[in-house]
Amino acid sequence: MFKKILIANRGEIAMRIIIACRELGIKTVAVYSEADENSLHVRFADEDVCIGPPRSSESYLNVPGVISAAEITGADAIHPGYGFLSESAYLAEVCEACHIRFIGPDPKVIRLMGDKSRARRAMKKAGLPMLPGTDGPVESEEDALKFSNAIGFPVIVKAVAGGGGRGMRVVRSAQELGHAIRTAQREAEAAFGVPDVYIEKYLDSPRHIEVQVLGDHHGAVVHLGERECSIQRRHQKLMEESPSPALTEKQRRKLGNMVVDAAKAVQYSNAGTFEFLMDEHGKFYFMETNTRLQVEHPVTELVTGIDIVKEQIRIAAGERLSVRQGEVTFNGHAIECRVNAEDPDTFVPSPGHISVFSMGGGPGIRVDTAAHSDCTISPYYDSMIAKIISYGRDRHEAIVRMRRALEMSVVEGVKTTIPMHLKILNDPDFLAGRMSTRFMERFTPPSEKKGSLAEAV
Amino acid sequence: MFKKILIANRGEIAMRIIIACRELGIKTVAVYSEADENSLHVRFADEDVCIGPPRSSESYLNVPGVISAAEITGADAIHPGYGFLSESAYLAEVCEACHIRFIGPDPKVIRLMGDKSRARRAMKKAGLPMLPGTDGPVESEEDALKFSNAIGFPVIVKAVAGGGGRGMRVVRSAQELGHAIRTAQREAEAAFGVPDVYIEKYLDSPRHIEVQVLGDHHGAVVHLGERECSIQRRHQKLMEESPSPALTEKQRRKLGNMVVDAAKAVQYSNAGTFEFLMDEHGKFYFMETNTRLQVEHPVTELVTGIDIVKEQIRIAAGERLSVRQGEVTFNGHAIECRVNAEDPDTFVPSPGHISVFSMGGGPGIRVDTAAHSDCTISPYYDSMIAKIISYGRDRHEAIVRMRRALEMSVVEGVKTTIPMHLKILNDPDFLAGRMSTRFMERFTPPSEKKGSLAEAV
Amino acid sequence: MDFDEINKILDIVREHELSEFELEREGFKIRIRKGSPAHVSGAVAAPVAPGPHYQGHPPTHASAQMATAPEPQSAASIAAAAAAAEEVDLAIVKSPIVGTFFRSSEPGAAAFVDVGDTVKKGQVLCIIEAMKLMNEIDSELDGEIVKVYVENGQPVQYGERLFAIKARGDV
Amino acid sequence: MDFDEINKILDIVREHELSEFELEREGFKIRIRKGSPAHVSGAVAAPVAPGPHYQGHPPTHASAQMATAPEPQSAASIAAAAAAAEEVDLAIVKSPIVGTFFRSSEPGAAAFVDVGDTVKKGQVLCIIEAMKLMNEIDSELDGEIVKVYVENGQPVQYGERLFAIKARGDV
Repeated sequence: MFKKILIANRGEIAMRIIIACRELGIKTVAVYSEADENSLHVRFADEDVCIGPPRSSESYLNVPGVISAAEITGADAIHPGYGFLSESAYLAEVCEACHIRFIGPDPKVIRLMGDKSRARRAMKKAGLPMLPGTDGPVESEEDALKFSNAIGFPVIVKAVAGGGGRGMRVVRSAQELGHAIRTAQREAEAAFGVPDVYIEKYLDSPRHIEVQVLGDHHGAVVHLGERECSIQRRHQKLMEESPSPALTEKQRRKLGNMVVDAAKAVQYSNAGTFEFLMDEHGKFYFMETNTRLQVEHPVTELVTGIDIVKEQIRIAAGERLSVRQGEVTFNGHAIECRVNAEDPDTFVPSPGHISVFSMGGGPGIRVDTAAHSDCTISPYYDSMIAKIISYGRDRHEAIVRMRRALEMSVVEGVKTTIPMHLKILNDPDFLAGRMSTRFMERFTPPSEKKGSLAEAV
Repeated sequence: MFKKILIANRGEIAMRIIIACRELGIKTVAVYSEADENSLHVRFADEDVCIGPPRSSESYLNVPGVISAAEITGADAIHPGYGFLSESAYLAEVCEACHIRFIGPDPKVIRLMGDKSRARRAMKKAGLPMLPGTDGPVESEEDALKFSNAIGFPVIVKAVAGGGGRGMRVVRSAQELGHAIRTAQREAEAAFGVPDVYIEKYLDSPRHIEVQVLGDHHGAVVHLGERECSIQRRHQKLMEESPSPALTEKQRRKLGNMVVDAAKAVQYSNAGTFEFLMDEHGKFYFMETNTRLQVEHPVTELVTGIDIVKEQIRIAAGERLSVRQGEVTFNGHAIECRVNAEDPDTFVPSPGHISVFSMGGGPGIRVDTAAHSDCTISPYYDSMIAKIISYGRDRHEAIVRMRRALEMSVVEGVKTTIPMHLKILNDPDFLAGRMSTRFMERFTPPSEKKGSLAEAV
Repeated sequence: MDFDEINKILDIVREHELSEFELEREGFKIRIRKGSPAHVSGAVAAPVAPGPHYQGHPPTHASAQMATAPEPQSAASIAAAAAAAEEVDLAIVKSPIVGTFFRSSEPGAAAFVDVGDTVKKGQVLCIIEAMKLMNEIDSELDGEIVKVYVENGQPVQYGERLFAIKARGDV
Repeated sequence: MDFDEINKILDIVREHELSEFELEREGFKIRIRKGSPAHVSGAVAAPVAPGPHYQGHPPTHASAQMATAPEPQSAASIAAAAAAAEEVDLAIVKSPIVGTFFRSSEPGAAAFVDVGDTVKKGQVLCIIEAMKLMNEIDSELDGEIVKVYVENGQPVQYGERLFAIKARGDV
C-alpha cells in the first residue's frame, strides 16, 4: 500500500480524499494555489505545497508543479479528484515516467475515452447501444429522409464540425426535413466553413442515467448500480440519486452487465462512469465515459456501502477488488444536492466571505464539504461549497430527510442554491420520479429559455 | 397520525425528535426553561412555550407545565425523549387523563419496570436469566457458604437496605466469606440501621449488552439486535456500538428472541431496551429495562436502517410496526461517541461559551447535536453536547472513520471528551473487541480508583 | 423619522453588522453604535466583546433574540433602558405557570380588576387555568393597575407579563 | 436620501469591504463604520477583536494563517509592516516553480552566487530542479546579494523566497 498520496485538487473532494487516506493510514500531501492558503485541505493534510498563483491554469492544472510537489515530498501516488487534471492522460503518463502511481485508469484508456468519436466506436464495438445516426455526412435529402424514417422522428440535424448549438435543427416530421438540412448546412458553412451535416435520433426528454464501475488490475470489473442525474441545468448536474426511480431490477442488471462487458473490453481499471440517455421507452443510448471519480459518487457509496475512494486507492496499489459482483448489494435510496454559492434564481455565482456555515445533520445525512464558518469562497474556482447527501430506506424517506436537512442548514454571507433544491424537492413531478434533462426548464427564468434547445442536445 | 407533537425535552434529543416530526410532516412544540431561550430546539420547532426557570425540577421536570403547554398549543401527543420525564409513569397517566398521547409504553408497564424488584420478578417469570442470589437475607454463615459454593465464587455480599457502595464486600474464596459477612453486617447496621445482607453472584469484568425492542399496540414485538455499552465510567456510558464484537449470530438470535418473549409477556409497547450483563462464558444476566428511547439508539438505526424515533411516533399513533422480525436485517457496524463538555482526564464539567463548533463529516459519519458555533453550554443540564456516530462495512471501518471524524472536529471555548475517545479508539484491547465495564479504569486518574469496586457493582 | 424608521435602520445595522451608523439631515440626526464599545475622547472604556449570538437564527425569533441580547452599550439597549425607565416605578406581575389567562371568575362575570382599579396585596388579579385547575393569581402589593398585557382567554407562558401595577407609595 | 439609497451605499461598503464611509452634502450627512470599533481622538488605543479566522486551524499553520489575515489594525499586521519596512529597499527573488533548490551547477562546484556578490540582470542565481529538468533562475536586476533564504538541496514551494538583492541604485 502507498505510504503517502498527493492530492492534486482542492475543496470538498480534496477533503474527501484526505479522509479516505486517513482511514487507510496513508499520509497526505495537499497542493494549493495562493488563493487557497487557508483552505481546509491544506490544514488537514500532513504536508502541503504551494504550487502556483490563484489561476487554475498556473496551479491546479500545472502538471510540472504537481509532479514536482510529489517529488519533493516523496509521495508515491497522486489522486487527481474530479475536474482539473483528473482526465489528463498527460498527467497519467508523466506519473508513469516518474514512477509515481496515478490513481485512475491507464493513460491509454483515458486517451481513448477522451476522444469522443473513438470512444463511441470502441463502445459500439463492445456492445453498448448508440443513438442511431448517419455514420458520415448526409449525401442527399433522399438518403436523409430514408434514414430518418427508418429511425423515426424526431431527428436532429447537426453540423459535423459543429459545436455551441450552431448548425443544429430538430426535425419532427418528414415535411420539415429538407428545409432543416438546407438551413443547417448554410449555418454550418457560415459558422465553420464546412457545410457537412449528419443526422441523429433526437430524444425529446431523455433521462440521464449513469453506471458506476470499478475495475482492478487483475481483470475484475464490477458495477455499483446506476445514478439518475436528470436534474441538470446547462449540462451541470444539480441533484443526483441512486437508484433511479425509472429502472426495474431487471433493467439495472442488464444495463450493469452490459457496462461491465464494455469496461472489460477496453481493460478498464479503477473507477469510472458510463453515461447514458434513456428514452421514454426505457431504451438506453451510450453518451460517454468519465474516466475519474464523479462529484455524485456518494449516493452510490450510501446504497452499496462501498467506499469508492478507498477502493480507488486500493486498486491503484495493486489490490484486488474487495467485492465480487454477487456481493454488491443495493439497500435504500440516496440523494445528493450540490449546494453552490450562487443566486438560486439566476445562478449567478456568489463568492465572498461565509460568516455562518452550519449544515443540517442527524439521521441519514452526510455532508461533504470544505467550507466552514468564517471561510472565504474565492471567485477563482467552482462555486460548489458543499454536498448534502441524504439516505433513507426508500426514496420518500431520502426526500423528506433531504428537505429538512436543507431547511435546517444555515449559510450567511453568500447566496446558495438551497432554495432551488427545496423547490425541486417539493415539485410533484420530482416526487413522482417523473424527470428528464429538461426538468429544470420550469424553474429557469424566461430570458434563459431561448437557446435551450441547443443546450438540451 | 398526530398533527402536533410537544417535545418535553431539550438539547440534541429534542432536535432528534423535531427532525423525526418534520420527516413525518407533523408540527412541533418546543418547551424550554429560561436558560434555553436561544437553544436550537426552540428555534427549529414550529411553536415554543417557556415552562419555567432554569432548574429542571421547575421546568423540564414540571409535569403541570408540560401538560399545560400541550393544552394551550393544542398538541395531541408528547414525546419525552430520554432523561427528565421519559420514565415518568405519572406523566404518562396524566397524559391519558388529558387525552394527550404519551409516546412511550403504557404507564402500567413503566411503573412495573421502574420498580426494580417487581421488574426482576416479572422478567424472571418471563424467562430472562437472572444473576443468582439469595432470595432474602443471609440466615447463617453455613447457609451462605453452601449457597456461595453452589453458585461459585466470586460472590458479593450486599446490604439489603444498601446503596452507595456501603455494606458491600466482594468475596473470592470460601475462607473469606464469614469475615466478609460479619464486616458487611456491621457496616450495614451502622449505615442503614439494618444489618441484613444478601449474597449475589459477582461478575468481575462483565460486558454491558442491551437489546433494543419495538412493540406496537397490536401485539407485535421485534428486536433490533444488541448494543455493546461496556465503555462506561461510573455507570455513565461513553461509547456504544452495534453489533457487539462478543456475540455470535446464534447468540444474537437467541438473546433477541428471549427478549421479544419477555416483552410480549408484559405487553410491552413502543421502544424499550433490555439491559444485560454478559460474563466471560457468554452467559447473560438481566439487569433492567429502560422504558424509553436511549441516547445510543442511533447505532441501532445505522445497522438496521430503521428510524426508531419515527417508529415510536407511528406506534403511538396506533400504526402497526413497519417491519416483521424476519425483515429486520443487520448490515455493517456502528459506533457512537458521546462528546461531553468535560475535562477529558478528570471528567469535570466544562460549561461555557462555544466559539467554534465544527464536527467532522464525510462518509459514514452522522452527527446528532444541538450545539453550534456561538452557543452556550449551560451548567444546569447534562454535559453532552454532541453524538458522533460512525458507520462502516465492518468494525474496523467504523473505528477508523470515528477516529478521523474526531480528529477533524473542532470545539473551542469548552473542553470536550474527544481526546478521551481517541485514547479509547487507539487502545489495543478496544481494537480487539476485548471490553468490560471495567475498561475505563485504565484511563481513570489514580485518585479515583479508590471505591471503584463499589462503582463497578 | 418615527420608530418604524428607526427600527428599519436598526435592522440595517444588524444585517450589515455595522459598528457605527450616523445620519444627519435638516433638523434631524441619528447616530448608532453597536457591538463593540464606543471610545470617546479621553475615556478609558473597557472593551466589551460582542454578544454571543447564533447568526443563523430563523427570522421569526429575530426580534426576540435582539431584545434579549446582552449588548450593554448598543443603541438597542439604550432604547431598552428608556423603556425600563418608564416602568421603573411599576411592578410587573408575571405568570408563574403556563396556562390560559382569564380576567374573571366565569364567562360573563365582571373582570377581577381593570386599568385604574386600586388593588390590595393578596387581592385576586386573574385566573390561570392549567390542567383544568383554576389558579388564582394574587397581587403582591397595594397599588393601581396601570396596564393589562394579556387578553382574556389567551394562553400565557411561564414568565409572561400579565399586569403592571403602580405601587401605592407612588399613587 | 431614503432607504433604497442607504442600502445602495451599504452594498458599496460591503462590496469594497470598507471599514468606514462618510458622505456629506447640503443638509445631509451619512457616516458608516463597520467591523472594528471606532477609535476617536484622544482615545486610549483599545484592544481589537481578532479577525474572523477559523479557530480550528491546526497549530502548524497558525502563523501562516495569521500573517495573511486581513487585520488592518492588529498587532500581527503591525509586525508585518515592520518587517516590510526592513526590506523596503530589497528585491526578493521568489521561486517561480516547485522543485529542489541548488546553488551550484553540480555537486562540488562553486555556488553561482553568495552573499556579498554583485550580480547583473540576467545572471544565473541558482537552479531549481523540477521533473528532472534544471531550471536556471536569473536575476531580474543588477545589485548585491544580501541574503540566501534556502539551503542547497532543499525543496522549495511556489512563491518561496530564495534571495534578497539590494538594487544597484542603493549600493
